[in-house]
Amino acid sequence: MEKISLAGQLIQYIFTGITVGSIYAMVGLGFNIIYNVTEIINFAQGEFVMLGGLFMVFCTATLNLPLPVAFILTIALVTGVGAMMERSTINPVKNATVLTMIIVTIAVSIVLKGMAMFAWGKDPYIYPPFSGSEPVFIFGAAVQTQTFWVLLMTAVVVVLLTLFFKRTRYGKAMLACSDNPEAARLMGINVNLMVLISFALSAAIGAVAGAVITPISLMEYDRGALLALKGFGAAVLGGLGSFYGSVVAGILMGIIESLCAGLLSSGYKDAVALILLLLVLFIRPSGLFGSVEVSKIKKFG
Amino acid sequence: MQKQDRNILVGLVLFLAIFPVLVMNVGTVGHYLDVMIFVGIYALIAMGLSLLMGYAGQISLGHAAFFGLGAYTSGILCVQLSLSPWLAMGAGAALTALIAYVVGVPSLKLKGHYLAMATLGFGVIVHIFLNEEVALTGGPSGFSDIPGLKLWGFSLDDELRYYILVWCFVLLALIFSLNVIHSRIGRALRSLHDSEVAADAMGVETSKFKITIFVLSAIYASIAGSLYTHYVGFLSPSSFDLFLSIKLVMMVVVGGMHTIWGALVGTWLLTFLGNEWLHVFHDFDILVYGGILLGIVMFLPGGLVELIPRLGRILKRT
Amino acid sequence: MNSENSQDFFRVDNLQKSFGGVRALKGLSFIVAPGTIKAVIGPNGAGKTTLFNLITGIFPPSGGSVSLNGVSINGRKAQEIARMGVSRTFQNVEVFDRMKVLENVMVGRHIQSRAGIISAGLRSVRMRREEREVRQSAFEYLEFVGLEHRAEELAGSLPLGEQKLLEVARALATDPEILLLDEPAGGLNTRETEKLANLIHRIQDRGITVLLVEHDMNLVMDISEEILVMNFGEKIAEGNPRQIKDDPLVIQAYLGEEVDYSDL
Amino acid sequence: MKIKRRAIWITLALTISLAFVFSCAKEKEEKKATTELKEPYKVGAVFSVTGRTSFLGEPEKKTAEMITEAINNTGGINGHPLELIVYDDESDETKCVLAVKRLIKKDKVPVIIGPSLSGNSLAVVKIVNDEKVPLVSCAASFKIVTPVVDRKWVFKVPQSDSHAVLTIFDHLIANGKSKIAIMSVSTGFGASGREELLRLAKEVGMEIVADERYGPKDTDLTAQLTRIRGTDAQAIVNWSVGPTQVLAVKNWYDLGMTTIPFYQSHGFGSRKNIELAAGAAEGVFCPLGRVNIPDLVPADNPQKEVIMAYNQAYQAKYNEPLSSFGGHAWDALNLVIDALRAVGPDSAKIRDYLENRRNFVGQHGVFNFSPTDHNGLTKEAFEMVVVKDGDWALVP
Repeated sequence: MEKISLAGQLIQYIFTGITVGSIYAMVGLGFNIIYNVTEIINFAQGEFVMLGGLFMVFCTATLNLPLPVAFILTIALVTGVGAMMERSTINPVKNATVLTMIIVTIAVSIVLKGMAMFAWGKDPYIYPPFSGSEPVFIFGAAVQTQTFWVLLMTAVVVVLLTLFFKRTRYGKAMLACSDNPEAARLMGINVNLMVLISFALSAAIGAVAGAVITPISLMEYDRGALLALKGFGAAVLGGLGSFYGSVVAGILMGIIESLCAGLLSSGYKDAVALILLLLVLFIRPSGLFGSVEVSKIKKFG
Repeated sequence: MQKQDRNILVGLVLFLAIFPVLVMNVGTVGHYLDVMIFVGIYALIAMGLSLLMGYAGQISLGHAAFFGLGAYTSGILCVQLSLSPWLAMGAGAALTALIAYVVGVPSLKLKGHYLAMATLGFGVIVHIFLNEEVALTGGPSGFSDIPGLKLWGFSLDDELRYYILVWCFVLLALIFSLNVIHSRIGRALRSLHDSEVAADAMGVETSKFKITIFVLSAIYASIAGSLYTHYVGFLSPSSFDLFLSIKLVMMVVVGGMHTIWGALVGTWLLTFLGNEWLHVFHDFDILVYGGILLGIVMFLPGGLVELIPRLGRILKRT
Repeated sequence: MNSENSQDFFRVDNLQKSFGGVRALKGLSFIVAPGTIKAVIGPNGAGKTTLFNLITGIFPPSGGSVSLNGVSINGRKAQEIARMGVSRTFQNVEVFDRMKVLENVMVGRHIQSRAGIISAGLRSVRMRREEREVRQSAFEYLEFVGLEHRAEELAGSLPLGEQKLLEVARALATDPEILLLDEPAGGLNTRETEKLANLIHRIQDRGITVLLVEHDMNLVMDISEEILVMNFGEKIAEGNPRQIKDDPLVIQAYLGEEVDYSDL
Repeated sequence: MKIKRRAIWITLALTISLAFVFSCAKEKEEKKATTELKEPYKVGAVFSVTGRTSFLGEPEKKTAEMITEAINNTGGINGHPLELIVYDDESDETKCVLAVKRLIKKDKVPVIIGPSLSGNSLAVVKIVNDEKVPLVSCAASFKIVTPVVDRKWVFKVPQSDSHAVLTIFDHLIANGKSKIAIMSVSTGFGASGREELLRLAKEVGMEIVADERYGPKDTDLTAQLTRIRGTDAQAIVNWSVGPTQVLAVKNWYDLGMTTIPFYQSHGFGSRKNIELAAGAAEGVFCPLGRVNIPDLVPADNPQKEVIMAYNQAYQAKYNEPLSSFGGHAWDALNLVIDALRAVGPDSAKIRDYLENRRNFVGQHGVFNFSPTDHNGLTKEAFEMVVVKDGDWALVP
């Protein structure tokens, strides 16, 4: 076959980067929703993605459900897991420091991982892409059709989230909680419920990410932690609390990684992305789009 | 040192002295001495983290990196330059301190989750470095045949001797830490927790002490790394990954991060749970481990050390 | 103490501060003569606490300057200002709750001691001597404010009045040239206030200049040599207690309220 | 709130105690099965049953347990039942060190099989040498048994990476290819393969035009492959295990790079991988031990019989396809049983026996150990196979 031109390579890298980055972005969004309401960084976020992929396997391969039904059922199931997690582990704990709550989420992620191991074993799983497995060629770059599904779903998630927070009563109430939980409580907002919704919503987004990425990248029970790390990176780089920030930062991280793997050194690609992240933090201590003032108000530890 | 601390310390030393006698001749627990060596090694790191988290109020998700830097410096200097292991340990500590300082100055300006991310990122970068610099570190396959430690011609290769050595280090670090806690530095750090404005108004140099403690904790981790290297005799990057960093933080939190004793309790419990006691559960162990952890952090947010006064009260009542 | 030129001891020049668009201080100037007691009074929101926060470096001024012994201190970090000899107490008590009373005062001795991490960790001879001295002098400051019997208790467990005294002891422990007391009598009963007046006099006797913000007019009139009256971030009067009592502007500032000194 | 709290406590306590009782019962049951007349022979095993490389340890553990059960049902070793003690090192070196020490100190086993990983094996080499307990490793790196003078008590059964690399190079040279791109995962397995690829390429005059790496949990390898597309590589050799090797094949296929032949390491030896690649693996070459391709082994091959027997027994018991890693456990445990049968449970005698064992027919080859070779295999232990119609086929 012919050698690919440099331009073709670049396009390929960017497409790959956007695809992978979209997943980081969605994980980052999940982090942000919970963080905004509770200030907790939910380290089980990666497990939601893992569960999204594996529940899809269960729905499509085991139950033989048609794709759209399986997709919706998966989201519903993972949302349930998220809600259950909040009710059983976050809600009962009162007066704990934020750090303790983070450790709680780490413990939950271990438990979820263990459960997934029992349900699905340790092998990776895959199911066919949503629409055909033949790649499309754009300027010499081969793009899997599933990539478009990933991009589409990211866009849908972002649009729906925006509508939710701008237009609905619950969304507005959640934003109020994020600004000042005490004031929100005084205004008669059920903060308890908002926390529950934030976990359910994050789980749902994680499920979408898991469901669309599995046909590209496979999925197995212990994939969650690394995805959580990247997503956390995206959330912090974008500035905690900023939804658009984490989307932009997630995609940016994906592209940097991919360009670095292609042009510099594939072994150091994660390191380069992280070094850039650290440099950004040292120069702008609240991330690219984070507000310095907000980060000062938030309590920690 | 406070009287209470001194009493606990004496109790600990007695326990450490009796422990080998108790377990060594009992077949089913004879290898507990080995586990205790690893408890000691991890306790050394956890104590530094406890100072950092409980007293300086800073989180680090990158301490496995300092552990790894100490271990690798020791290993590389001993094998490639045939340096004395003790010198290498010192060199490792010095190098780690330097790196901790360089990383600490910009990082400790960050707050909360941003600091967590920065230290986490640093840890992952070091891990990648250990993986990729094959010529220097042996890469993912690691490198082996690192010599053991010797002291005045005595080879410290049997468990009992190494147990004594490791726990001597732990006790020294413990006493050092307790002294620091009860000095003007410890007071300054504690005052910071209660009221940062007031501490500032008293002239306490907040950022200077945060960095000092960060560097101190890195040095503890580095020495732990050197002790690990010479005991296991083999190094590979997978022993120094992000998950170890997280586990170390969990040890501190599970034990109770507001006192340095919590770090010892947490390390002891998690090491024995992870390496020993959960084996009876076979494949279930990950679930049980997660469950125990969850139970402790949910119901004892102050850590296991919270139980001790409670137990005391119950005992008094009966 | 440098008293050659009393104009230069402590000087505030055209000090300004705005938060967002709100101007909390609009160019305030005054001096404090060494060894005196000066009070700052004014209705709530007049900018008194803001003034203290600017002097002690909690936030930087938007304009103007503060100087001590001719050296400018504005814009420096709070810790540096403390080292230069300015110490303070807080309106909403800021004791270190979870530390013992004595330890609280020992933190006050922080800048007067120097043990680094190594000598602290190794408990070197020098460090132990220093630690003894710190403990000793901290105890003396506790005795000075009359809290020695509480030395081993947790600061958070003290009643408010004693916490205020503790703050004074802690502030004195830094060996300040000028001590800023932010509403020291707030929440105290009459007897406690009397003791406080006595304490402030004794502080003055040690050669320490005192600048205080206070609402209790009896106390202010009783102890201060000079009074500065503020309203809406501006100085409206300055002088000795007698002058202030008769100043029409001061009375006007409190218009609508009874002109009763205890309520001023 | 109070009641809720108590409920959670109780559930937690119940779960834990139930699990405890369950596992104790399980242990007892196992014990019962092995109480026979004569004193049991103990064999220790350390596998990575859980953790990031559980795909190695799980079939190994299953295989070892299956063999133990079979031998105890047929009268044991010279009448002694075999007691297999398996510990899981969770793919973690520290845990592996502790597990091996526990086997030696607590369980007092005369011989140990495993660990599954090269890194873990290297981490315990010093211990078994000091304690003088023979260890038959199930990990591939040649470092585990080189230099033999320092590794007197250590043996290993998997083929070395160099054997696989040489088999691939032979095939490349036979097809007139001289420029290759290599890809490797940054784990012990990948790094060891990469080292051998770079070293042996020099020896046989193969030019390496790209040397790409990736992490074991990477979700996409398109960037690495695209970079290779920009070179004039005539073939790609990928060295990894786990999901990334499927990912590599899928991305290679999706990028339309099928005109550049793709070689996998011997870690690809599981049919599951072909299934996961869903058609993308067609035409992929890989060197495999014969145990992976029982049906393809010619009837006259000495290994045919043992391979067919193992294959049938494993499928019957676990109802899942065989992986080559289970074969390593088979080789290790059967070598040990062979030694126990001959010399009894004496560490030194077992070591000497193993060192001089010739013509041992195993799953991964015919072993010929010697005082200078504690692996006992050559590159003949591999067959080059190709994926054809969703299954393995011998390369003609």
